Amino acid sequence: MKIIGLIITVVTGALLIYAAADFPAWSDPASPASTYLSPHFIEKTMEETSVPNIVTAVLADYRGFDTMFETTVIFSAGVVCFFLLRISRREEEEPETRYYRHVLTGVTIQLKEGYKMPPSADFERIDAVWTPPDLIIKTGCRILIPFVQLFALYVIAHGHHSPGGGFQGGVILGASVILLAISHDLRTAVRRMSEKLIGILCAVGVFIYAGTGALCLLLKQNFLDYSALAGVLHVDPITARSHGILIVEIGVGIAVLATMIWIYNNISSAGRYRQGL
Amino acid sequence: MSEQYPALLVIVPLLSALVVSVAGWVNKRWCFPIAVAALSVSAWSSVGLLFRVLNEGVIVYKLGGWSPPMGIAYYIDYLNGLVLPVVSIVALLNLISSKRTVEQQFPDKTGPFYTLYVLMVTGLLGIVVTGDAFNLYVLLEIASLTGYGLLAMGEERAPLATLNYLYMGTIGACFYLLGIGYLYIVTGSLNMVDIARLLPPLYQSKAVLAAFIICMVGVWLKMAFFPLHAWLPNAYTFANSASSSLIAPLVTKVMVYVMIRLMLTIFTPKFVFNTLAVHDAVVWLAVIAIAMGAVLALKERNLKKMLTYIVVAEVGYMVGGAWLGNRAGLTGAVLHIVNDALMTLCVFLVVGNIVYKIKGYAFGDLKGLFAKMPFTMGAFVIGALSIIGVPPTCGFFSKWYLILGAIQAHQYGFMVALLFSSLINVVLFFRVFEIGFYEPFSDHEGHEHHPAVMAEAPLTMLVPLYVVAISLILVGLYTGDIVNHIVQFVIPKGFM
Amino acid sequence: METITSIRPLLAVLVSLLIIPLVVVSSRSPNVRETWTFVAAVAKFLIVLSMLPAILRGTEIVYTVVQFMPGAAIKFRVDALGMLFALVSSSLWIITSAYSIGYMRGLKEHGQTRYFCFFAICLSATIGAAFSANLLTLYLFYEILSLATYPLVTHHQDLEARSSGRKYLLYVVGASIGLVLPAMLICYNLAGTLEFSKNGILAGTAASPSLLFILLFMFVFGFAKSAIMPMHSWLPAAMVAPTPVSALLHAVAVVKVGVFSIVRILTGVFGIQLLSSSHLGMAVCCVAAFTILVGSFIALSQDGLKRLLAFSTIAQLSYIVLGVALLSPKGMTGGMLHIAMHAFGKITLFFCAGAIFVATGKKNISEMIGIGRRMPVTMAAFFIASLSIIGMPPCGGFISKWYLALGTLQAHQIGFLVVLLFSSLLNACYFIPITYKAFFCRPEDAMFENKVQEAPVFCVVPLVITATISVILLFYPQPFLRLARMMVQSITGV
Amino acid sequence: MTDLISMVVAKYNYWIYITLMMIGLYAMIAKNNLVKKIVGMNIFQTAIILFYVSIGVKKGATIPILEHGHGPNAHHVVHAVDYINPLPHVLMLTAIVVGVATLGVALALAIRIYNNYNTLEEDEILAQVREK
Repeated sequence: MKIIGLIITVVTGALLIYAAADFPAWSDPASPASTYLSPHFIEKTMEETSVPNIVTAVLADYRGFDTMFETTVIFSAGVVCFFLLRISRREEEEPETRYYRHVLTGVTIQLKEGYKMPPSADFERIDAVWTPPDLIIKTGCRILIPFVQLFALYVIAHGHHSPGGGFQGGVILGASVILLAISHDLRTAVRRMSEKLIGILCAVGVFIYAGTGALCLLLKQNFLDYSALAGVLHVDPITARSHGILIVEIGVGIAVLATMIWIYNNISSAGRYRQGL
Repeated sequence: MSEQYPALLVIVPLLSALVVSVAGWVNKRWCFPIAVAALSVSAWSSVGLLFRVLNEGVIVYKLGGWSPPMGIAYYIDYLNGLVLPVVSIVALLNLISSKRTVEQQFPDKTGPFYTLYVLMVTGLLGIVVTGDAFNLYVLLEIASLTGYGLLAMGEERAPLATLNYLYMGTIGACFYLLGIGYLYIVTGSLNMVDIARLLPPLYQSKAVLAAFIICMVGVWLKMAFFPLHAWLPNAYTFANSASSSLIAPLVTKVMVYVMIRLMLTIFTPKFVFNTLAVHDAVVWLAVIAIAMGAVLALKERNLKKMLTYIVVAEVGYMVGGAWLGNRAGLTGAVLHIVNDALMTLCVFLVVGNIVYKIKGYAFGDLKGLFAKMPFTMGAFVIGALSIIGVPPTCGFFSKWYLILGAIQAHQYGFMVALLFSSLINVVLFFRVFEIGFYEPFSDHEGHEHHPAVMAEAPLTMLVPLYVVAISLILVGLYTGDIVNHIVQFVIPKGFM
Repeated sequence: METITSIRPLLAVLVSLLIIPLVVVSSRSPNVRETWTFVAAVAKFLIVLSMLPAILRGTEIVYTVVQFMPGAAIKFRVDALGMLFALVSSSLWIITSAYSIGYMRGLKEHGQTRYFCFFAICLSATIGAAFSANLLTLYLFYEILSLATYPLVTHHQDLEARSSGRKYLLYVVGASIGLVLPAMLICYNLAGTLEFSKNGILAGTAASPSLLFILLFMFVFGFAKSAIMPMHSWLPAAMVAPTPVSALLHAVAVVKVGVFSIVRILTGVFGIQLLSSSHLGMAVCCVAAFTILVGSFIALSQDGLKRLLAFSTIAQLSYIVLGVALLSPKGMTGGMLHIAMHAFGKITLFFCAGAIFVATGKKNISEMIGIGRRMPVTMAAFFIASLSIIGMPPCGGFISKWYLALGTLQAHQIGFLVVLLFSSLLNACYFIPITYKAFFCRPEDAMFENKVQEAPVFCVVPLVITATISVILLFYPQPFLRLARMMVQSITGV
Repeated sequence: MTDLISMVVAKYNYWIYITLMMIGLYAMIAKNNLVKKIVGMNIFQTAIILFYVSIGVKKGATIPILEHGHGPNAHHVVHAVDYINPLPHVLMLTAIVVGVATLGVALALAIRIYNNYNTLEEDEILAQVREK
């Protein structure tokens, strides 16, 4: 296999190197890629969409259709991970002994099979492999998480004027929740954002994007033609495009946030939603 | 409404997939009806589009209102006008048929299953309808990712087979992406029509040559063209039957469509057949693909795996036909996309029915099947005859064009390969028929028969199966119309 | 030539397909089921018959179902030869249906519904082949017939049936896909059409003689149903089928479709001009003559009655090919006429073999000594039919042999005349002893000492009818002779 | 010689991406461990991202975000030469996302495989499959 791999690699590499001879040199301003479409984007974006960040404008408007499917890719990855890994309650074997921890005192009690815990807010369910989170990490993260989230919102909202946007912001938001799961445990994170909520949020995020597009369609324009929203938003068509971009960026943010957490939850616990692989 | 068909075609299933996903959390019983409704709208739009293409010619739909090459546009011409209804109708029929199987195999995960199913169909439809080379890549990834998810839910070996598919599929898709990058670097455009307009002065460029080779290899990986087929048989065999009967008929065929699109629209036949002149070599590769597919299928003692090798051989048919470089060959290849999708669906639906009732698909499980499931096996016979290429089923007519193309191109090796594979198919299918028909053997006189208990699949599985089986014959009978009104316009003027 | 467009050819093909659902639905009440078969058979015969006057007037009936591409369509054209063949097979289906009832019920066979369904499909395909106007349609019905016969051949569903079924498929389907299909496409590529024409579609194309030679033999061997050696060995193997199947399909429908296809190829695709100028006709004659002699010799050594009949059929089929390939008007007339004459004779023989099996369970000739005492009617019919096959008066076979012999003289091929006469002698050698022993030898089997005890009436009546027809055909060979002459006249102009 | 060197230097971005890509491809084909293959796959994808992004670079240009897009100075003329090509960035955002999604699915599959066979070495798994 190694020899085959080597041969394939060398042949492919040779082909690619051979082709590179006809490429324009690096950072050549006169290359076709830089002279054919990009000048239009750079010079006309402001007029046509009123968004100074050209990448955002191209991403969410000129090529907004790509981006919608990009969000769908993320969404489908989330669904696939859930579909493949999640062990349904019916199949899941409950461990013979379960552990509950009194939150305030830290006293852990063990329940044998057949016994039940009366519902109580004072006790939390923990896993057999549970170790108490380190106090410094726990507290540090608790302090950090709100700021991380605030920054994420800024990244989403300020995508029009600076590097950022729905994907970046969504990932940071998702990371904040994943940080919680790492610094505490998975059960804590899931208590904050339940599985059902995440699953629905994923779909809702993509739905905001695609739904905005479909709304344009209902308003007698082509799909994703945000200028159709001008009538609804009471602005001129150019500004409507800018607003439309913001709306879909929010959708992207929600979808990415939820999917990141969903994938993490499923993969880190192999679908059991318990601590430890 | 009809001017929005191109958008509805893709958007309705996408939105519905999201709704299905939410419904999976709220009330599972809504998932199936929503999915069926969504795919019905798709099927309706695709048929509507086909008729619009027939009346008006090429349709351009600008997404976001941006005109190409700035924005993304959909181009619907005769080629994808023909393939779209096939994809959407095959998916719809299989969806209806899959209801019982899904409930049987993963009762808790019907929500995510239907979500992935509808998303996959969205991806496939998007691949076919799009006119933007990069958009095609994104949709290809949607179709692939959801496909991995669907295929991996199966027997014990399914995840490993799917992971291998994922490696291969990712390499394939990345090669395609790289090829598009090469085209972008020399032309600056991503729109297929625009690239084709900019390319002719660059035909001698090494970068264009490399782009073509890389794109082709990528697409061949995805369609399991021999010798890049190794991932396909296991991935399709071990998957659950509802998924394999969606993916086996459609994915390879859609990738063949992409190949033809690359050859005809982006690179143009002038480049492919005149500047490059490697088509003889590719046809010989197809010959080997067909022969190996047939021989490997002969080795299998397992119905589903045998069928997957037939899929590999059929890919060879289409690639070979497209690369023959003449009108008849290309007509055969395009026609075979339609026909092969239908006949593969037919035989895989049969396998689905068998698995649903018998819980197995090895040859040993098929004993006495003609008595147990006469209707399923009846449809199987029709599907098998079509794959063998017996008139008046549709398989005969695409084979007719392919062989005619081979004769006109003086590629007698390809002709012999087609005939050889037909003969092997006779052996393959009659071997299955024999097991279903004779075993368990009756006594010498053949009069004493244990009364076999009929255990036929439910009606929701039989009706779609028979729709497909009958369509095999109808498509065969109307081949003349399909060719005269649609396929002949696919082929560029001036093409031999 | 005048042509009429009419849907009747299509109706004639479809009528037996349409009753299949009815047969399936009424599978629980056999009498109703068999009534449907009769209805279809009679309807089919009447439809065919209704076209006869027009054909005799010299017109042709044409109907195009679908056109795929220029020159290739599913299209029917009823001409004299097709009419001749359709008349023979549709009339014999009625008789065979009656016989089937007697045979299948007499033996309490399983799967009778399946049996009648596939029988109906076979007849549709046969009529379709008879009426096809081009090679594509002919191929289509040829293939359908091959596949629809398979469940009938393997009706018993045991090991023996399976191996015979394999052999049958290998020869018949294998040859048609492997040889006929490419040959047909090469023809289409050369001529641009597949429509049979009077002068042959390959005449005037740029095909080289060696290509023509290859094509011709791809067709002759590819239509393996005609059982020309070396493609013959499926036919004896297929005798495991129930006797009515052997009778109608392996004496009339299936094998005659093979021969009929070869006749169409010779006359409609190559054309006699091309065949005689390139001496290809002679090559076919030699192959046919070889088959006639070898087939007859092998038949001499057979003990199984049905196997004997099978080898006899192999030889007789080649008479037809020989007659047509002689390319002389009389020879062609004789060949075409032999389609009808042999059909009535051979089906009687098979009916007799089946009747003996139903009544006594005997399959081998050596066990049938003295059987004439128990089954006089059957054996009398057997005698008459064997006379017809040998080609002796007072039976119809005499006429066709007479024409064939004249044909060899007309073509100045004395060698083939010798072959014909010698093979008739061989025919006599293997048929006459059977009858002789049946009537005039002392039975070895005690069972034949009893008084007359024939097979069920449904078995006996059909064989009496066909035997009678065999005799009548000598004195009144119309309309078959007239049809054959019309066909020959339209091809050769003589 | 100097030509060759100048050509090599002028196009060094391509050499880097080709090298990276081939490392990834080799790992995917030759490695035995399923997760190492996944790592190779990621290197492979990243190489392509590098390739695309390097297309967008333009000498003397800055990131494609217009300064003073709104406000008092908004109506100055924008020159295309001042900003790098935004399109490859957009495309690569998509490719990154696809890469992440593929990675997620691949890991999910690897976990399923590990649950079934208790190993991620391909030859060991195949040996187990053959035993059955």
